[in-house]
Amino acid sequence: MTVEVTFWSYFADLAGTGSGKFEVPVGTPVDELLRSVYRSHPRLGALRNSTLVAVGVEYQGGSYLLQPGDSVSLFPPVQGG
Amino acid sequence: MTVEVTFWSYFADLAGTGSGKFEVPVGTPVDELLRSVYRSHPRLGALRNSTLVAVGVEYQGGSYLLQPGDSVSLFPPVQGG
Amino acid sequence: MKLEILITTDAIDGSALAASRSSGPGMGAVVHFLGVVRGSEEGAPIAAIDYTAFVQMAEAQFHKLLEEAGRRWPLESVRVVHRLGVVRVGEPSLWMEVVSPHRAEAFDACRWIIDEMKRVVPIWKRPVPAAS
Amino acid sequence: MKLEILITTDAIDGSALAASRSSGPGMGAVVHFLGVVRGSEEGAPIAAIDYTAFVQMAEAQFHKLLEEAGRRWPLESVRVVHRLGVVRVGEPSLWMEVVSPHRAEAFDACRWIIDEMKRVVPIWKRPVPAAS
Repeated sequence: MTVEVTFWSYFADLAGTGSGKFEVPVGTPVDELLRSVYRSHPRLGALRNSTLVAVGVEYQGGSYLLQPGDSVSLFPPVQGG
Repeated sequence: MTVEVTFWSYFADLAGTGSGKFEVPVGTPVDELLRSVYRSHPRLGALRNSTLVAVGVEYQGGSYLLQPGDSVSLFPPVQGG
Repeated sequence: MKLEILITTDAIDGSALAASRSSGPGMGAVVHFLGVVRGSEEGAPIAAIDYTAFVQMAEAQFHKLLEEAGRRWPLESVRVVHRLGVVRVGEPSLWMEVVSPHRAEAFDACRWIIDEMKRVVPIWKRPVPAAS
Repeated sequence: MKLEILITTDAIDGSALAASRSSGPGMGAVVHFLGVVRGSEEGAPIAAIDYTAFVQMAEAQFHKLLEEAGRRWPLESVRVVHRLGVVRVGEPSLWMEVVSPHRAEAFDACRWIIDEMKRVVPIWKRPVPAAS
């Protein structure tokens, strides 16, 4: 299946794009998707320790198993207020 | 000298008046003035443990020595807000 | 620190007061507190609270409190309005504004001022029972 | 509990928002917080902050936070407005209102929501340097 990954805030600048599409099998853990993302966008990989991951509008950990229709967001620490 | 004592809030109801004048020597401690007040207004004396005392616009303890021009206020615990 | 104290029988208009805030570039946080008269007092329904005060002393004690708050926290401005007379249920009796560089000190100072006010500022309340 | 969340590029009018408060007889305390853009960021003078957000997720995360606050404290109403886009120095980027029976829970809930917001609501800021 195709998973759309969106890069928010300065992650879009580092990736050189606001989003990307990645092919993974149904049930792939988020961690494995991220390895593909970081191969395509190594400047994001350098920030992996401070990266927040959401599937849809909820935060998810690396062990979340991706399902058809899931969209993934990667972003830096939030700073509202 | 004459000291004017003002009764605030329901202390005025208990005293039956908003204020009273008391004759004391210059340098009389507040505690001694209060004994005169309570002789005239025994219903106030019953509340002495929860009574707040001010001289002018400042709180004072019983050992404060009254000076000419001082005005004294007696009132129950405050409840603003 | 800017400091304003108003003890008044006029109704408190929190939004008009909020609109009159002056502003400096070092301000990051504004906290407003409104104390509103609730519909019951010690379990019994009430129509209003009638506030009285020893006004001159209340102003002096508020002034001391606000000055002390300004020594404890880096505040830019504190404004306090306390209403006297009959304040009906749902209407505010107290309005307070604290402005500071960061939010922690604005919240801390605002709470401290209210707590201390309830200890030292000579204002009293008398519940007005609801008409039966 | 009444709950309102608005994420908008429109300017925040704190006094208009305060005026639109609805009122119930159980309310005793209203706390407003305004977060205002300060004139410097990490020591350097700035003209503004440009806020961006993952809006759909920000709304969802705010909603979860406010619901959780309503479970932790007996709140009557929580309203939050966060501005996006370029917010100039001295203008508010965040407005929040918490209404509750007593002041302690209004203060506690308001601070908790702001602290949690800064942890989970996907909004980011970019300082706009002051023109030299």
